[in-house]
Amino acid sequence: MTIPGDEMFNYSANRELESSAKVKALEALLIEKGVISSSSVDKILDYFETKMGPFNGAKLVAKAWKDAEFKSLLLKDCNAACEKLDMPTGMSGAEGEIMRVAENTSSVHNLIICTLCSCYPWPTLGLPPYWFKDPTFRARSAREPRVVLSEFGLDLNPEVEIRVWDSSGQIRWWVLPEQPSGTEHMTEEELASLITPESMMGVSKVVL
Amino acid sequence: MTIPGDEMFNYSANRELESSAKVKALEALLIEKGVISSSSVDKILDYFETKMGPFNGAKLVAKAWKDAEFKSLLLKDCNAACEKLDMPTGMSGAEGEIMRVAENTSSVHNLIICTLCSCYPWPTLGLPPYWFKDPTFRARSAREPRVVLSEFGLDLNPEVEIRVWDSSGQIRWWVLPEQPSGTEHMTEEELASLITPESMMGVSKVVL
Amino acid sequence: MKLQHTLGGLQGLGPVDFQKKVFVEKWETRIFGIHTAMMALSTHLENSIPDYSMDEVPTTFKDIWTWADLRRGAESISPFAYFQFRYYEKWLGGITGFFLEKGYITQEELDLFITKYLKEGNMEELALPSKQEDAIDQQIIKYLEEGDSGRRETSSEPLFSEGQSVVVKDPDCSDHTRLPGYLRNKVGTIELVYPDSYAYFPGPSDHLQTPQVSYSVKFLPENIWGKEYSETGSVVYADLFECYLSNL
Amino acid sequence: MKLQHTLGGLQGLGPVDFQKKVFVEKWETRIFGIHTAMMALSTHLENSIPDYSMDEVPTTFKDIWTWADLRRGAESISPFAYFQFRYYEKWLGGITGFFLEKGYITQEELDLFITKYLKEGNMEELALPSKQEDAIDQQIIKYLEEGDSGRRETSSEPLFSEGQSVVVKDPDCSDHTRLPGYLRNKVGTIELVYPDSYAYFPGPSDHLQTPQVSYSVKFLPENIWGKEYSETGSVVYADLFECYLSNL
Repeated sequence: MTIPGDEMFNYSANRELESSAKVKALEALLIEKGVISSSSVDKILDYFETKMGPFNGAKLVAKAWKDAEFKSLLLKDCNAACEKLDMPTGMSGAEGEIMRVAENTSSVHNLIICTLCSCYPWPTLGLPPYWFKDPTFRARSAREPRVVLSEFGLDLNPEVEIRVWDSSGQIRWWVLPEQPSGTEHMTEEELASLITPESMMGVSKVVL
Repeated sequence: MTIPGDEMFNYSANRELESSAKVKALEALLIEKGVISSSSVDKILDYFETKMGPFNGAKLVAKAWKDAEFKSLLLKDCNAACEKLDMPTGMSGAEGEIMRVAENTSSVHNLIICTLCSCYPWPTLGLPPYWFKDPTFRARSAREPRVVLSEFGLDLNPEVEIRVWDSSGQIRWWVLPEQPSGTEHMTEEELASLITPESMMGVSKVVL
Repeated sequence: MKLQHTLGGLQGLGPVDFQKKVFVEKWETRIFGIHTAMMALSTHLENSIPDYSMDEVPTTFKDIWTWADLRRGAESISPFAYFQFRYYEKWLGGITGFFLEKGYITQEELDLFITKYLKEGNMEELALPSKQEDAIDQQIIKYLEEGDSGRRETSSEPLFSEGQSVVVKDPDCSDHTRLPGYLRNKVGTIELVYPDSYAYFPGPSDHLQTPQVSYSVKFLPENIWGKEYSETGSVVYADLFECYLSNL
Repeated sequence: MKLQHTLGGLQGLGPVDFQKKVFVEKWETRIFGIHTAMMALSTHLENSIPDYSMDEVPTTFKDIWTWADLRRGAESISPFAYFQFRYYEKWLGGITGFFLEKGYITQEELDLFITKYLKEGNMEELALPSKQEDAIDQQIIKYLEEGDSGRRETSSEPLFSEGQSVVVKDPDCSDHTRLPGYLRNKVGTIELVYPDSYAYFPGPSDHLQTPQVSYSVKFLPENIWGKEYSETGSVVYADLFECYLSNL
């Protein structure tokens, strides 16, 4: 028996085609009716491709690793820290109005989840990947974070405390990962290139 | 957008055909392997068509309406009451080992549900109809029985207390419905013909 | 908690499908029959109250099969997929899985037969293999007629008495449970202490194979759903094994 | 309780699908864009902290649209069907439903376009109508850059203080909530009283449009899942509005 849940990312071509036609019809009608402009959607997509994405978070993390004073500020007031660096306009914009950062250490590992939906810090991390939106992830990570992390390939030492942050309110949380050893000599740009969105939500570590 | 839930009783012909072939293959293999006999399934289906069905419950209810002493016994010990009447062998058999009856009156209406699965008193009522197995019925009847009954077409007076019996343990519950007025002159056979499985589970009344 | 164990009270649902048929497709009757035959041929019946001589029944079925086993199989699907299957589709999935897992049949054999039947079409007309074994059918009818009562002689004094308030426990998730999820942690009143003790079938249902006192427990809607609960004039009764209850 | 509001802790699930893509189909980008445009054009922004002049934006959109409205639409499907849809399919359903319900578009128009596009095939290549309105796009970018902060000046003293134990309330089911179901009735400790007050968007989310104190609340797994809980060495923090908390 085929379990429909297994098809999550493999629906029938027909189903995708219908959604495709439906969303195109909707967008066309909204343009014709003057609800949105013909370039509105493209402008929005471009904004997240070029201005707001995980490259911003990576830049902040790399800076924090190199600069202890900046790191304190980032942990104390993420939005203020963003203003200190040469970041794009809008770091306190949509879905980043109030951001907070949880710091991973050798004894504490932070995991950000949103069991109600998919709250995500857009300015620093861009848009949420599918795993974060997966109902199974949302259900299981609240109750058995260690098992879930291990399925993600992250086996934490049993002594490490896991702190799960459920983004149920107005704060958008993300993680300051640990700097991997052997990277002390790297430049901020080099460090930033190692940093994945997954490491900034706590489902993986930054590795060299 | 088609909601798959809406297709509950209207799956694609292909899906039904596959289930059909699969169950036939399974039965054939079980016969060949000597797990069951080639007539086992037919014998079981015949048993529920001819010996155990809602006609048994209807007979007990009709008798109880005509005979107050029998009614007391039925309410006190349903299995003992079954022995008193000329019923088929097996009234305390599978899924009827311990049965209890809840009596509807002008001030109390009983509704039998099974939120965990579909426990049902086989000897007196036969096999459960689909509505009883419907997850929506099971979920809603526990919390808003009055609304659910009203959707079934049964609008109860607000003064009538609804008692919901969740068949979570070893007792198989069913309902002694109220005798409709105007039927006092009828014979037991005539009365029995009015009595539906739905009335003996409490989602409808017996009507003339 | 599994969603399948805590359906009661779930909100945001649509109307009930008031389908009165027992089976909506012909094939469903067959899987019901197969399940019932398995119940009747389960080895645990040797120890049941009716005088079953399971050793003498000429079946190759040598396992325990009860409602609990059916539920374990049918409810093992992720709840996110569970509701995409009709009632007897889940039975078909669970039962087929059991026979494959236990080695009674192989996937190859099954696929061969399925392909053959699909090719021949008009499935209802196709004959099943003929291998009559009257003694199997006799045991099946005997089981239907004599059942498998869970009632046992009282072996212990009831911990709770009628009229007493109790709190429902919240035990760990299991393959199959007889404790409806919506009653966990809720306060009810003992309406009736059932005479004798009851056991549930052996197998994957909490620890219910131990005979124990069981109770009819009465719950007020406001104690289940909270004060905001809008539907008045109703009350819920559930039959609960003693192991599920504790003192208030 | 809606299942969609109480996913946390549900058991009997399979493995997580570790799909790292943000969109798995091209069409999903478009519905994301439409939703975000609606957020940026919502009439309630007139009263937001950034200086939006919604009256001057030449859009025909004259409604409130926030996350809460999206969730109401997407979560209004029966939970038994909900999980048969991929994330953005639910957005597509909810948003289309909104525009139909409010009369911005009709079913006939929609069907006409869908049929036309399906007939022409190769959807990605087909051009959209050209009707450029720069002032709309400017407002959208302004919204993305300036956002819609829920932070307000503190107007009341916090009811709870750091280190204090609190019990989470169990309010009635609503179209959309910011209270995760698995925390209802559970005991936690105030970890942090956030400075200032917070409001949630206007619309169908409990009564969160009233600015109020909010807290980071710490929960021990044994206080959420019970003593039998097997995974040790973890703790859950949730950001909860004051209206969801009460004294122990």
